[in-house]
Amino acid sequence: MTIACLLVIPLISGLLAVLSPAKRFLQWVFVSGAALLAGCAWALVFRTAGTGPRFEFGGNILLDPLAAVFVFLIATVGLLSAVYAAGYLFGESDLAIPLVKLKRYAIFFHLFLLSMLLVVLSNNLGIMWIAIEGTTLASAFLVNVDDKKSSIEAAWKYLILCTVGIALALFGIILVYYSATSGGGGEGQDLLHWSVLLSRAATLDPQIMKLAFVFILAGYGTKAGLAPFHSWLPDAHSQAPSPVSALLSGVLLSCSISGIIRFHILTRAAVGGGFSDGLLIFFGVLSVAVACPFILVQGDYKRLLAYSSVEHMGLTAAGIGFGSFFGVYGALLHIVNHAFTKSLLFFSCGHILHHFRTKEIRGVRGLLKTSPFLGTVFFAGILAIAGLPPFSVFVSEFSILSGGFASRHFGATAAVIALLVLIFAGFVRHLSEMALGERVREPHPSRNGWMDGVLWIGLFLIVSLGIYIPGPFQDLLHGAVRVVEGAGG
Amino acid sequence: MTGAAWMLPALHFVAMLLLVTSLALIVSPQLFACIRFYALHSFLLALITTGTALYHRVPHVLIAAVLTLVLKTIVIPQIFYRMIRRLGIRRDVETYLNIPLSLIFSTLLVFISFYGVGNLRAIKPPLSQEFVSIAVATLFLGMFMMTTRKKALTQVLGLLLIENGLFLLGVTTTFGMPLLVEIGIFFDVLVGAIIMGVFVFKIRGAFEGLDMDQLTMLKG
Amino acid sequence: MNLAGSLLQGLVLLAVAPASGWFIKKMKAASQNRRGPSLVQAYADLGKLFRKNMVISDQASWIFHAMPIVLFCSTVIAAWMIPAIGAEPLFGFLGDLVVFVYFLALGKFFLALAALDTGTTFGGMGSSREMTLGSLAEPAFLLTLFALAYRTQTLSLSGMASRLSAEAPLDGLYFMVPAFGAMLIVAIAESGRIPVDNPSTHLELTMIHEAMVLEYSGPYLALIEWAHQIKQLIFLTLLANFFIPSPALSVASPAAALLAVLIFAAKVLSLALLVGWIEIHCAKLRLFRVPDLLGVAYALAILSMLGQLMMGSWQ
Amino acid sequence: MKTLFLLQFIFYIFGALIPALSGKNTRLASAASHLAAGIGSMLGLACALFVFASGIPFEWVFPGEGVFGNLTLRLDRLSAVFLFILSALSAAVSIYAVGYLKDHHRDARFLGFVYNSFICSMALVITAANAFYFLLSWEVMALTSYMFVVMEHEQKESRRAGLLYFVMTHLGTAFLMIAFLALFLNAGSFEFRDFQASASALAPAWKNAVFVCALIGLGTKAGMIPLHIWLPEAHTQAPSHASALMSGVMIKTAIYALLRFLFQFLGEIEAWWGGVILCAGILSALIGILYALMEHDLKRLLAYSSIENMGIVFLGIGSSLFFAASGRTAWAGFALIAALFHSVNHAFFKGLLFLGAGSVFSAVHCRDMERLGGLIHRMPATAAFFLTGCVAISALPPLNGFVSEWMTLIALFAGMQFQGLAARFFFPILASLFGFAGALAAMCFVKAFGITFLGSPRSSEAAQARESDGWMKAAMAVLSAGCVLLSAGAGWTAGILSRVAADLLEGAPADFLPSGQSVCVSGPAEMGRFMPAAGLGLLAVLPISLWIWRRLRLKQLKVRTGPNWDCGFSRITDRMQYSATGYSKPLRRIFSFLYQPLRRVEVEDEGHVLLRTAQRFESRIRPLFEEVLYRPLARWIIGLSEKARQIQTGHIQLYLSYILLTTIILVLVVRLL
Repeated sequence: MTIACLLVIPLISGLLAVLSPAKRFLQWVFVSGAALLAGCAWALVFRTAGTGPRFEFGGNILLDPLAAVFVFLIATVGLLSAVYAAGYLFGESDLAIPLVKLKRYAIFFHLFLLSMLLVVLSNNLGIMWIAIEGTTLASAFLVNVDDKKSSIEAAWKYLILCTVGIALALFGIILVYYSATSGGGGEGQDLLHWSVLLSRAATLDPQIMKLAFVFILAGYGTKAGLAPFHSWLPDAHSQAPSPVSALLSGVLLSCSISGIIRFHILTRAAVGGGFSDGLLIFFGVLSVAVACPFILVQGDYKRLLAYSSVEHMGLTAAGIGFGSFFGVYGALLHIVNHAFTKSLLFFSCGHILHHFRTKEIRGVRGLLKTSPFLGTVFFAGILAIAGLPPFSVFVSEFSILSGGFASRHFGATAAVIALLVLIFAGFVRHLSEMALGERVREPHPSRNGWMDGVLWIGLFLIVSLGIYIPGPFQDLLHGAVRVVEGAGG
Repeated sequence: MTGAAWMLPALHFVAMLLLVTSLALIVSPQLFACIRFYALHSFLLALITTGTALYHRVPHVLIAAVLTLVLKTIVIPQIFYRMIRRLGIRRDVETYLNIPLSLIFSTLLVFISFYGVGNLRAIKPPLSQEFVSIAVATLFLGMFMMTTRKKALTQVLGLLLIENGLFLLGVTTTFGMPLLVEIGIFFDVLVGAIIMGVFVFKIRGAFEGLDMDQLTMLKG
Repeated sequence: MNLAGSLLQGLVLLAVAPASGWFIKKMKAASQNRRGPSLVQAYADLGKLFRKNMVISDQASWIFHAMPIVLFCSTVIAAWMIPAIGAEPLFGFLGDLVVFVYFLALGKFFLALAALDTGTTFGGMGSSREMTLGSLAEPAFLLTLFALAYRTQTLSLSGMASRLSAEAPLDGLYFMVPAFGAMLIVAIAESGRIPVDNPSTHLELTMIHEAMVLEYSGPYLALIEWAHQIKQLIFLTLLANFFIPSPALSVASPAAALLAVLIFAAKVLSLALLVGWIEIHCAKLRLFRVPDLLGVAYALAILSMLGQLMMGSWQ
Repeated sequence: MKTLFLLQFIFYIFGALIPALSGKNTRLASAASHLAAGIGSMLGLACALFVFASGIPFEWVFPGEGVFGNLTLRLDRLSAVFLFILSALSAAVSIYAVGYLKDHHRDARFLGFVYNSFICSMALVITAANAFYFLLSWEVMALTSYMFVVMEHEQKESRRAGLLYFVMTHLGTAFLMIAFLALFLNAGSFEFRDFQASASALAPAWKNAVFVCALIGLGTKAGMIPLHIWLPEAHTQAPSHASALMSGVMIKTAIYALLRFLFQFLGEIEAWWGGVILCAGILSALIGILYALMEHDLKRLLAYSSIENMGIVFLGIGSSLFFAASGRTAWAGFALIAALFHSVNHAFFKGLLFLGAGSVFSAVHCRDMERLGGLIHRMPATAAFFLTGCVAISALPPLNGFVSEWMTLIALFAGMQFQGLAARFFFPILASLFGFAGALAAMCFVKAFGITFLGSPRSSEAAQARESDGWMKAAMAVLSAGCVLLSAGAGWTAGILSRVAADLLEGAPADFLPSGQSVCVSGPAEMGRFMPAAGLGLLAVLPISLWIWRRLRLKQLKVRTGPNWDCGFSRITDRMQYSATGYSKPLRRIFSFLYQPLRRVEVEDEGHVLLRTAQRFESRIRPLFEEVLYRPLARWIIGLSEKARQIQTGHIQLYLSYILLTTIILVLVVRLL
C-alpha cells in the first residue's frame, strides 16, 4: 500500500469513466473507484499514524500525520459524496441528468479528488499550488453541471476569483522560493520542499517571508473562503449539485486551509510567533463576523450552509492562529467535524430540494412532519453545525476557544463566542421555520437506499465523534498537532 | 557573474516602460488597443527576461523569454482577436471609473507597491529590488483592471496582466522556478485559459452578452 | 403555673374579643346620639348564630366547610402567639414574629378561597380585594415589626413587648410615633375597619370582608365572626403592648393576673377608642385610594426604621 | 454503591432506547420507557440518601484519556442535594407520565426518548466534575428540554417559545463558557478539583469577571430577571410532566452551579456579589409574582411563580455571600441552608402544581383559567393535591414552603447586624419587600386554585372533566406527601443541609443550626428554642376537635342546600363569576406603571348606543422586558445584518476589489510593522 495508490486510483477511475459505455457501468466505476480510494486511504492513514513522516517521489510527496488527517477526510467524504451522487444524479428521479453530463461529472469528480489529495500530500510547494489550481479547474465544471444561468454565473465567479486568488498565492510562493535561494542555499528543486524549507527556516529572510505569507494568505484564503475573500463561496456552494457542494464545502476548503497551515508553520519558524498567528486570528474572527449577518438573515438554505462554511473556516483559522495544544487540536478536529457535518447537511439539502423543489427557506415548512427521517437528520445536522453537543462540532469549538484563552487572546475569543451565539440564533431561527410546523406537502414516498444510507452514516459519524473519539484517530490528531506546533514532525 | 554595465540602466528603462504600458492598458478605452498594449507588455516582459538571462548569465531563462515572446505577444492576442470577431463583441471598453480617476488610482497603486515592498533588505541581486515592486504593481494593476471593467473578456485580460506580474517576479528574482513546477504552472495556466474560454462562450450563450452586470443574480 | 398563665391569657383573648368589637360599636352609637347595644348583645349574637340552622350553597365544596375551622384555628393560634397580660404566650418562641404573620395569612388564604368556592360575584370581588389589600399591607406590617425587633433586639413578640414596655416613655418617641402610625394603619386595614372597609355595610360595591362571607350562616358564620373579632383584638393587643407604656404585667399570682387583665383591658379600650374615633371622623376611602394609605404606612415604617438606624442608642 | 450510581445512568439510557427498539405497541413502549426512568430515579435517590447518611462523597472516573480530562462523575454532598431533588421529582413524574401520556400523545415514544435523555443529562450536569463534561451535559439538557418545548410544534407559539428558549439558554451557555475558560486559564485544567485548588490564585479582576459571567450565564437558566423572558414561554409550551421537571429541577441546576462557582471556584468572596445577587433576587421575586398574578393561563402563572421562587433562593444565596464576606460564617451557613431548603421545597411543590395543571389540562384540554372552574367537584383528588401545592408555595404553615421562606426572612433580618447604614437599611427593606412578594404569592395561588377548581364551570369542557387516573393521582400523592414530610421533618432536612453548607463554607454544621432538630430555630446566638410542647399539641388538637364538633353540630342542626344568595335579583349564572382577569384587576390598576395595561372595548350596535348587540372587551398587559429590552435589541441586530448583507451585491468586480484592497492593506501592514 503506497501513497502512489492514492493518486493512481482516482486517475484510473477517471479514465474508466471516460471509457464507460453505459450508465450502470459508469455508476459502478464511479462508486467503486471512490470506495477503493477510501479503503486505501484508511489503511494508509492509520497504518502510518504512529510512524514518522514518509517521503516519496523524490521528496515531492510527504505523508505526515497532518497530511494524513486530510487524506482521511478527502477519502471519507469523497466516498460518501460518491455514494450519495450515485443515488442523486444517477438515480431514476427527475433530478438525474443525461449520460454525457454524467460522464463529465464522473471524470471531473475523480480528478477533483486526485487534485485534492495532491494538495494535501505534496511536499513541494509548487506542486501544491498546481494542485490547488487544479481543484478549481476541476470543480468549476462540477459546479456547473446543469448549465443553468445561475450555475454559470456561480461557476464563472468561482473561476475568476479563485484564479486571481491563486495567482496571489503563486506570488507568495515565488517570494518564498526567492527567500530560500537568496538565503545562500543555492538553487535546486528541493528548495521548494516544505520539509527542507522548514529545516532551514533560520536562513529565510523574515521580511520577505512576511510578505510571502501575506500573499499566500490572501491567495489560499480565497480558496478557503476566509472573509473578505469568500465572496465566491456562497454562490458556488449553493449552485453546485448537493453531493458536490458537500465536497466543496467539507473538503476543498479544508484542503486550502491545509496549505495555509503549512505556510503558517514555515512563516512562524522563519519570522517567529506573533505575525502569522495574528493574521490568522484576525481573518478567522473576521470570517465568523462576516458570516454572521448572512446566517441571521438568509433566504436560501444552501447559501445558509455556505456562509456557515465561511464561519467554520474562520474558526479553524482562528484556532490555528491561537496556537497552543487546544487551539491547534481543536482546529484540526474542527476541520474533520465540519467536513462530516456540512456534507451531511448538504446531502440532506439534496433531499429537501428533491421534496420541495425550492432552495428558498420560505418554501420549506414542516419538514419533520413531511418526512420524519429527513427532518430528524436535518434537525440534528443544523444543531450540530451550530455547535451544540452531543454533536462533534461542539467538542472542537470548545477546544478552539480553550486554545484562545490558553494563548491569552481574550478579546478574539470573546468576540468569537459572542458571534457564535448570534449564529446559533440564526440557525435555530431558520430551523424552526423549516423543520417544525404543520406539514405543507404530501409525504414523499420514494426512498432511495443509497441516499438514505449516506444520511444514516453521516448522522452516526457526527454523533459518535461528539461522544467519543477513537484511539487511533486521537493519535493521528495528536501527531498532527505536533507537526503544527513544531515538536517533532 | 554579471553582464555588461550598460545593461543595468537599459533594464531600468525597460522596467519603466513596462509600468507605463500597464497604465496604458488600464486606461485605454478601446478593446483592440488593450490587446495591443497587452502584447506590448508581454514583449517588454520578454525583453526583461532576456536581459535578466544575459545579465545574470542564466541561459535557461532565455527559453522562458522565447516562450513569452511567442505565446503572449503573438498567440494569445491573436486568440483574443478571433474571439472578439466570433463573438461580435463591441469594441469599446466599458468601465466603472473614468480615465482620470483610473489613472489616479493606478498611480496610487504603483506608489503603494513601491512603498510596500521597498524595504526588503535581503534582496540579493540588486536589480531585483525594483522588479519585486514592479511585479507587485503589475499584480495590483491587473486586479484593479478586473475590478473596474464590466466585460468578461477584459477581465480575462486583467488576469493575464496579473500573470505577467507573476512571471516578472519569478524570472527576475529567482530565475524561474524548478522545472517540474514551471511546467505544472504553465500547464495549469493553459487549462485555465481554455476553461475560461469555454465559460465565456457559455456566458454568451446564456446571458446574450458578456456584460458582468447581468451576472448578479446571486447575492446576499 | 407558667402553662396556666399562658392558658389564661389565651382564653382571655378569646373571651374579650367580642367585647372589643362591641365597645367600638357602642362608641359610635354614642357619637350619633344612639344608645347602642348592650355588652351582652355581642355574646348573644354569637350564641344565636351557633344555634341557628344553616343554608349552604349548592355549589359549595369541602373548602366551604373547612374554611371556618381553618380560619378560626389559625387566628386562635396567632392570638396565642402574642403577649397580652404578661404571660408567656402559648406558642411563643424566638422568631415567632414571622410565624405569627404567616398564620394570619393562612386564615386569610382560606377565607379568600372559600369566597370563590360558591361562585358568586360578591365572593370573587371580596376575595380579590381582600387579598390585594392584604398583600399591600404586608410590607408595612413586616417592616414595622422588623423595626421594633431591631430596636428590641429580639425576634420574639413577647420579648419585644416586654422590652418596649420597660423603656422610658420619652426615649423612643422619635421611633415609636412613626412606627405606631404604620402599625395603626395596618391594623385598621387588616381588621377591616373604616376607612378601609366598612364592617357594618352590606352595600354591594363597597364591602370587602362581608362580601366574602355572604354565603355563610349559622355556626359557620359564628366561627368566622368570632375569628374576625379575635383578629381585630390581636392587632389592638399588639398596638397596646408595643406602644402604650405600662408597668410590667405578670400572672405570677391570681391577684397580679387580675391586675394584668385590668391594665390590659384599659390599654385595649383606649386604643379601641382611637379606632372608633377614626371611624367616626373618616369616610370610607375608595378602593383605589387605599393603596395610598398603605403607602403612607410603609413610608412611616421606613421612617421609623431609619430613625432607629440613625438615632438608635443600640450598637 | 458505585454500581448503583452507574446503574442509574444505565437505566436512563436503557429507557431512552426502549421506544426505539420496541415494536408497534406505542403505549407499552412509552410506559416501559418512563418506568425505566422511574427506576433510575429511585436508584439516584438511594445514592443521594446514601451520601447524606454516610457523608462520604464518591466518584467514578471513565477509563481512558480525554483531551479535556477524563469524564469524572462525583457525588459530594452538594451534588447529592440536587441529585435528591432530581431523583425524587423525576421518580414521581415518571409515574405520572405513564398515565399522562396514555391517550393524548401520539409522540409518546419520542417523548420517552427525550424524557430519559433529559433526566440523564440533568443527572450528569449535577454530578460532572469537569468543566467540559459539565458544559456538554448542560447543553444536552438545553437541547432535550428544547425538544419538549417544541413538542407541539404545529403551533406557532410553541415554535416561538422554543426559539426564544434555545437562543436565550445558548446565550447563557456562552457566558458560562467564558467563566469556565477563565478558570481553566487559572487552573490549567478543566477539573473542578483543580478549579477549587487554584481558586485562591485567581486575580481579583478575573475573579470579578468570572463572577459576572457566571451570574449572567446561570441567571439565564435560573430565570433571573431580566434574563427570564424565555421561562414563562418555554414552561408553558412543554408537556406538563416535562414542565414539572424543567421548573422543579432544570432551573435548579443553575443554582447548583452557582453555588459551586461562588463558594468553591472563586476563592475569597466579595461582598458586592451578595449585593448584586440580592438585588436580582428581590427583583425576580417581586416582578415574577406580579406577572404571575396577571396570567390566566394556568401554566404560565406557575412558570412566572418559578421566577419568584428562584428570586427567593437568590435572596438566600445573596445574604449568605454577604455574611460570608464579612466573616459571619454562622449566619452565612444559615442563609445558605435557607436557599438550599427552598430549592428542595420548590422542586416538590412546583412539581406537584405542574402535575396538577397537567391533570387539569388532560381532563379539560384547556389551560385558560377563564374556561375552567368548579373542577373540585369532578376532580376531588387532583383538587386536594393542587391545594396542598398552593398552600405550600404560598409559604403558609404548616407546609414546607413556609419553613424555607421563614428561614430566608430571618436571614434577611439578621443582615441588620452589619455595620454601615446602607447595609443595615438595605436588609430590612429587602425583607419587607420579600414579605410583600410572599403575600402576593398567596393571592396568586388563591386565584390559581380558586378560579380553576372552585365556583362553577366556566365552559362545557370543564363541566365534563373526568378525574385523572391512578398513575397520575399516585404521583401527585407522592409529591404532596413530600411537601408534608419536608415540613414535618424540617429539622432533619435542615440538619442534612447544614452539613452541605459546612462543606461549602468550611465551618462546623452545628454553628449554623444551634439546636439541631427544631423547625423553629431562628438562627445562631440565643435564638434557638423549642416550641412549648403544649402549644405543639394544640396545633393539631384544635382543628381536629373543631372538626369533630362540626360533625356533631351539623347532625343536630337542620342544614339546607340552596342556590346562592342573589340579592333578590335574577338567578346568578356561571358567567357572573369573578374571572381570572377580574381577580387581579385591582393590582393591575395599582401597578399600572409596571404592567402598562392596554384595554380595548369594542361595541357593536345597531345605530344607537342603546341598541347594543355585542360588546367585546380586551385587556392585556405590555410585556415590558420584551418591548423595552429584547425586541429592540433583536430588531437592531436584524437591521444591522440586513445592512451588512449589502456587501454581497453579486458584482464580481466588487468582490475583486475586496481582495485587492485587503491585499494592499496587508502589504502596507507588513511594511509598517
